[in-house]
Amino acid sequence: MKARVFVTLKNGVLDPQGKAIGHALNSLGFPGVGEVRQGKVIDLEIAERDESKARASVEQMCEKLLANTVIEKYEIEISP
Amino acid sequence: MKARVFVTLKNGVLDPQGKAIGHALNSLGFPGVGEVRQGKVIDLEIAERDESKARASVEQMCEKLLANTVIEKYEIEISP
Amino acid sequence: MTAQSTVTPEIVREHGISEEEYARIRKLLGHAPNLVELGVFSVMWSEHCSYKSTRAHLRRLPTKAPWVLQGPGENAGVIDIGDGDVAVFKMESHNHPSFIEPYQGAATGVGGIMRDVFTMGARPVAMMNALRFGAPEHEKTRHLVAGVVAGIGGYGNCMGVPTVGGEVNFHPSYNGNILVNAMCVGLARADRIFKSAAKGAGNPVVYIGSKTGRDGIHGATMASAEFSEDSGEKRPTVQVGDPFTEKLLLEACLELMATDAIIAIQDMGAAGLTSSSAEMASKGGSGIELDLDRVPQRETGMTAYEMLLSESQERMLAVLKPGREAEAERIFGKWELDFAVIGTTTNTGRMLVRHQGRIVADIPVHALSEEAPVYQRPVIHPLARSDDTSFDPARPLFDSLLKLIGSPDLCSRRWIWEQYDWSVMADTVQWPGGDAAVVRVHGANKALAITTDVTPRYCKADPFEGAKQAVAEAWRNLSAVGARPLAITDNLNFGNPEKPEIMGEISACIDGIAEASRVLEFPVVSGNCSLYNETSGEAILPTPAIGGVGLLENIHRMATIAFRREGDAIILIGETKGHLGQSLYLREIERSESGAAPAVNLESERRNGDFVRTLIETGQVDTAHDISDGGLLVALAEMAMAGGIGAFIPNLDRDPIPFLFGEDQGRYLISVPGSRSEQLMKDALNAGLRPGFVGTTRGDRIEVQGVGSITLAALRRAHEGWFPRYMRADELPPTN
Amino acid sequence: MKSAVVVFPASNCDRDAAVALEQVTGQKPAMVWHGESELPDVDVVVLPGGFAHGDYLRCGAMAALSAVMRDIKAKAEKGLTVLGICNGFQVLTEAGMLPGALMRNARLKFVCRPVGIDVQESQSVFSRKYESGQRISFPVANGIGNYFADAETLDRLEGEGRVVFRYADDDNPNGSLRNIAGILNEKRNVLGLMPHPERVCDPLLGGTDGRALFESLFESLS
Ligand SMILES: Nc1ncnc2c1ncn2[C@@H]1O[C@H](COP(=O)(O)OP(=O)(O)O)[C@@H](O)[C@H]1O
Ligand SMILES: [Mg+2]
Repeated sequence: MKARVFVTLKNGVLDPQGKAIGHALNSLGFPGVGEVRQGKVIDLEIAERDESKARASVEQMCEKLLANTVIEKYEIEISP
Repeated sequence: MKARVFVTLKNGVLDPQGKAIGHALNSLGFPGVGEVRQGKVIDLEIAERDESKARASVEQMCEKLLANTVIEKYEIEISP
Repeated sequence: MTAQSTVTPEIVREHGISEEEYARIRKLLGHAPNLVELGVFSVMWSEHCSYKSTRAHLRRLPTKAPWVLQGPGENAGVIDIGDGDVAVFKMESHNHPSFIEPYQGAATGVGGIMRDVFTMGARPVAMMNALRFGAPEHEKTRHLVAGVVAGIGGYGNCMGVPTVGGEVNFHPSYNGNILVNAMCVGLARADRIFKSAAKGAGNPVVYIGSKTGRDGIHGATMASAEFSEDSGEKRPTVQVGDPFTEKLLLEACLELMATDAIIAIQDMGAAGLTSSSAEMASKGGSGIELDLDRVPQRETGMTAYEMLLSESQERMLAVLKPGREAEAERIFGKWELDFAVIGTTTNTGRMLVRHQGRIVADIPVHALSEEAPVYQRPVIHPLARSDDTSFDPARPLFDSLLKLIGSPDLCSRRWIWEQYDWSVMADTVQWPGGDAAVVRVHGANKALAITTDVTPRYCKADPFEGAKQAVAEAWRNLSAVGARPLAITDNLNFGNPEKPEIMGEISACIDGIAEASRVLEFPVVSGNCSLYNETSGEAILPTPAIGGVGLLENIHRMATIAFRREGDAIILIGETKGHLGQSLYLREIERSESGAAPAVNLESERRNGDFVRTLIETGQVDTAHDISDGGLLVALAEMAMAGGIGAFIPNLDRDPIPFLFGEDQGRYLISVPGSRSEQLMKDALNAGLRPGFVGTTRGDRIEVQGVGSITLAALRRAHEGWFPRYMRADELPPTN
Repeated sequence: MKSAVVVFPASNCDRDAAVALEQVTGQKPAMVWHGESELPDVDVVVLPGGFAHGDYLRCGAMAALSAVMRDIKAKAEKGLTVLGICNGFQVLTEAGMLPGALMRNARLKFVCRPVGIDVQESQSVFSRKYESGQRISFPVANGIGNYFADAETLDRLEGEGRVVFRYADDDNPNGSLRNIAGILNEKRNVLGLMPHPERVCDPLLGGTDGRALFESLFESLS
């Protein structure tokens, strides 16, 4: 199966990159751009066939490695 | 509206980070992890109310700034 | 694509092979090449690998000296620096890739030149970069500067090799062709140098490093896409650098080199597997057999053509002594790198390549190397320009000084070098900002001095004198820190060699380099050529970048540009006629790039440099600065800003503008305690020099009696201001 | 004082740290590969600067999971002295041995330059040879050195005197909250700092302000 993991900064954690992007977009003349946040997307191919088992193991991957839960949160999408 | 932009490396472009993550997951004992690719996800708040107009302008942002189209491709999701 | 697929004239043309060359290939093979063989010839006979336009001229370069252990012909040059230590260095360009994708282009350029150095058995200890960008106001320039600088830092910083210097110019002629020339200097032991000659038959050929992907396969594959298995999204040819893998590759190679398992080793640079295997076989006078099925592959369905031409980064090819494979595999396993025995050396003198059980290429090795075409292209010898250099004598001196030191070509490069880790390895004694970088030989009391120099506007006005000047300035910068100049590497960047005027520039520049390097005993030990730097017929300024390396025998006898004491006498060594031709003063203040390039008198160059160096070696002088771009007053301002001490210049008996802003060559400013100045002037006269008393160090401003003064604070504001202001453009710094 | 320096894949200040330790202690430290499951018997271990695992995913994230870190974590709980410099600091936060996290520099660029540092706390095995309030200079060389922690954590760090080094007010190179350059764990036996004391232990290299840090360790641990 395929897993897509989004790792984004928790609210309240400042995001210099997002800020810079927002700033750049405005000065490039894109009007009405509000807050911008940048995160990571990680696409994995996994052998596991069972969706819930897959989700469980990807969740472990996030807790152990993919996200730093001090500053980051994650979402997981599983697709066949 | 909200826009979510995925910026990922084009197929065939080496992804050192993805490679290293895959390697780390294997040595952490996660079985059956195949290819791993890492990309960026950028969340934007935009004033524009009209979906298609919003999409059009985010597309421009990608071409101009958010993606390096020499090596990266992008997908856009618009939500209210 | 199948090896058998027939080669049509279009395909031949798409591979950049002329009809004559194709006929020659047929003759050498005894039959028409298949597509794989054609691809191999196209890269091996390309300008980049064969030097077909320049080789005949490069022979005129002096490459020998008692201290030169390896001149041009290996991956990098090697010079003796005493005590059994050697310095290994080379400069190489990554111009086109950096224009296409500045971050990755510059990053992979750094990675490539580092491999050239550590493939010789040396640990890289210093990086330099010589950069040329288009006009600041050109819409692409800012983005290119940001990307190139971030890419150089991104790769070099991760490698843990300090980037200690370089040079940067802006000029409209580079608008469509920026130059990114990276130089790497490494240290090794004289008895542990590794070369690329694959001598002997029956030895295992091993592949080391990253897997092979479809990276950087030359444009020809694009054109012949119909031959490829997958016709998916248009295949990118941009290589992405992986400094992490390169760092592991460096450590693993040095670990393997500590054993005696290696017969020959060679990085896979341009034209990857093809050129590395062909070069090794050719230099070893042997043959080589490769089995592509054993090549570690990153992608599925790769064809023989793609594997042979791939320019995937962070790869090496080595020939081991038979039976040592396991030992090597253990080392690369520890560093988690791919390792595979992919072939063996033979005595057939042929390059034989198998894929999926079929022979896909069978080529006599000499056909790829010795038999590669060498052209005597038509040459039109350039006329040196010598038009008038009038200027307005009424312009206020200090306004001009401020403009000059705040101009793109003279302002502080801090914005750039603060993005480079210049202090890692804890041996950087002089970092960016001085005349030459100084890097201590680890654990010793001696150091290497390193510089890169060329003044393209001089080379345009007079290719011969301009190239002489580039070598002389490198020699001067090394002397100014107290180092004995030893050898150079050169990176010849020019336009289209098929144009006789350009070929004329190339030829004259090589003659200029040759003359200066002969007289100064400053031989060329390595280098690289980058031609066809043209956009819509407009060529870049001729840019023969020179990388110079010198030796400081005693690290404690060294000079910097900074004034150290109040009350020092500032003494000018070298003759000042007030040459304004091609000066930055004319360009920045009078807005005219006119006049003759300053001539270099190599005899007085040598006399002046030897005198200054001796003063430093004997501990008489610890402040010295050569006078180059911008002239005397700019040099003096730089010394004052660096030391935080001003200067007082008594009544000038000379016409101020030519005297203070002229760019006469072979000059230095030194400062010594007032009490010692008289004796020093005497010594200089006895040595046949014409020393001049310029003034005295003091205060917080530079004052010219009867003219006025300017504070160091104001000078600093102008000097440090331009780059950050220019780059504060609302543009994201590129990150990987 | 017996010392060790851990070598992760693509550590690159391991040699610099070893040289500084040897200069001060007169003894070569043991160089320990990240894959070792056990640390030799030493008084202090240094996690050096560099780009362990390429800084990929997150600086220090993969290194924090290496075999040797498990042993170091256990021994630190029993009081082993641990010094993390730059990338080593990042490893310590990722390993949960120090609070907070290091984020991309506020200006988004790698920065290498000498920085004014104020010693906040001389009451530690790492800093006793400095005066509290002393102004020194260390070079920084980082792209991800922007220290972040939530307000309570920051208050606690300050309240408990665990902020050992701060960037001089006008000289914060990376946007670190409250100018934090180096912090201690609760037990005060683990220090992480972004600047590089090991690069300023030799007058030739532009300063000797870093020596006192290694001398503090030497004095405390021998
Ligand atoms: N302009 C030059 N001056 C002197 N030597 C040169 C020059 N250009 C190339 N060489 C030498 O020719 C050889 C091949 O150059 P190059 O292909 O750039 O090396 P590599 O394949 O290792 O990158 C090298 O030994 C290099 O030093
Ligand atoms: Mg090479």
